[in-house]
Amino acid sequence: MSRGRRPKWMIELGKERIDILFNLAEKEFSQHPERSHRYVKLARNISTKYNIKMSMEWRRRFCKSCYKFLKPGKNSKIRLSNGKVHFKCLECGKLMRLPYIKEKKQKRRNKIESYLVKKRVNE
Amino acid sequence: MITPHNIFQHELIGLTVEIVESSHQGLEGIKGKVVDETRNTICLERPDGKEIVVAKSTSLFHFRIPEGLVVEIDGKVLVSRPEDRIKKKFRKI
Amino acid sequence: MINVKYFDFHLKGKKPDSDLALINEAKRLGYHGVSIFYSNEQYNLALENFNKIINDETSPTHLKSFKIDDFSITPGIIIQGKNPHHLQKQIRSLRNKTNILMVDGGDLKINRAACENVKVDILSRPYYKRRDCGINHVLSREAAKNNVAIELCFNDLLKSRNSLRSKIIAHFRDIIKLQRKFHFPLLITSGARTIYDLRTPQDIMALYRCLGLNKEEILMAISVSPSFILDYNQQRKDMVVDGVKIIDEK
Amino acid sequence: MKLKILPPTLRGDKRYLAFEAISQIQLPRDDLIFMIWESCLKFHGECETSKFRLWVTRSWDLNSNNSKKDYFHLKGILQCNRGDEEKVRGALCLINNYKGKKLVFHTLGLAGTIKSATQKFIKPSP
Repeated sequence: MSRGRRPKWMIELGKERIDILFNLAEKEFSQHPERSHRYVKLARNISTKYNIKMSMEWRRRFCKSCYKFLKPGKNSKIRLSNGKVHFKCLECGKLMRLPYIKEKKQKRRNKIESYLVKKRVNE
Repeated sequence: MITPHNIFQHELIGLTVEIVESSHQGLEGIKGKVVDETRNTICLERPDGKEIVVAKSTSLFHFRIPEGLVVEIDGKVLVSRPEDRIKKKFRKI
Repeated sequence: MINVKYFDFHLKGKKPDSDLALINEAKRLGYHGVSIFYSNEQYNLALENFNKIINDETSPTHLKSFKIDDFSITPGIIIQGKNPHHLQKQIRSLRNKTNILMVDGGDLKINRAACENVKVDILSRPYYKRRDCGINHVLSREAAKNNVAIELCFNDLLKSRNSLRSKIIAHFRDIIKLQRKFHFPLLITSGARTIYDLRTPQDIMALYRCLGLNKEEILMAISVSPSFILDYNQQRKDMVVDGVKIIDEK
Repeated sequence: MKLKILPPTLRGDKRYLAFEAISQIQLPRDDLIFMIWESCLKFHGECETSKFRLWVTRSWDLNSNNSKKDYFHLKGILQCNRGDEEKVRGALCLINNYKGKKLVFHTLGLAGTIKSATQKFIKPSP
């Protein structure tokens, strides 16, 4: 069955549904953790069936192997080491590494601009 | 945004719902927030925290949308896996 | 029978005064509701003069059904399509103008197009000018799925004689046989043009009993399915899809 | 466009009635049909005849060799609904004249198919 491209309104609907699901998972995590794991699974189903990329903020909030919802400090550890962000899922112990070069470059550019602005102000 | 026109394709989890009619008399009149959804059932969390699993195809639901509108949906319309509901085709009345 | 309401669903509307005579006669005979059918052009005209007579201009004109002390009158539109495509166009444009939409059967293509269309309410006289009854198991399954009512018109029996009348009765029997198998809504109407074509509900029930219909089926045809059509069309404007309905929040 | 015929379970079941007609005048097909329908209608009335599903399938003319005789001999097959053959047979034998000319109908027999009706009653194969 050819999957092909889904119509536009379907993809919009899928995106909205994924956002709703993750927001709910965020809220529900403190009382009912197993519900938010279930929400992550549902969100993943939608994103795989309709070929929708999850937004950056949500992609980091669930474990890639055991698909559990990760809340920093509760069941996941986030560290920076040699240019990468390490997400460690405490449920299954998986380590996910993500480079953050874009953010570094952005930081350097901001620093240069602030110097330039200061110099112009002094003259 | 959830509108009456795409509520049956949209996410049902998180909406408050009331069961109006059902083949199982005990379920009629129950209110609650939808917590979980599978192909044939909806899991409701009652205000007092108890969870009830309700079959979709045998009852009539009143969903309350965030903006306050109430939509009456026949359970038979919702019978499909949550991710398949988006692409399910319906007959325009 | 507690509060069984009798409906006569197909009266042919021509001039305003003759329609009024028809309505009063139907009311006297014991009917609880009536629906008069006009062609597309005369419909608006009829709507205005109904408004003038009954609600004397107080209520807005877009009202589509009227009540004189719980005797309900609903004007409707009857469509003759030349070919399926032309029929679909007419249905799309006329659906939200009226409460009841009826398609005049007779041509096979029209019968099929009408049965497959959810927006159509009644397919009237599929056997008109035909040697067979106009519908078969394929059409009746579609009619059941889309809730299209098939109408048996009493006027055809009245106006015909001898072999033509017995052929029409044979078509009635075929439609009844199909209805028993596929359970599409059946409708028994008078199709009256003048007051001389109207009969009391009990007479019509007696006549159709000897055509092979039993009591419950006739009651279904005269009172249950017409009232279902009326209620269904009331909610049609806030029905989004087949099972979904918007309720004005409390 | 033709309607698809009904499935066998819904299609009415038929019986074929072979008959012969001896008349003083030539009987074309549509006169034959008119006469049979007339007699059934007069005898049983419209409501009953609508049950019979009458249909004259074929009629054969058998007076080519004896042209000098003063009567015309004709055989034919009439299709009717199973279960109502007696009523149709009764109505057939009540026919006695048509446009002032004398006429008689004999039913030769009943059969379930056209083929067996022709073989048994109309053209007995040697």
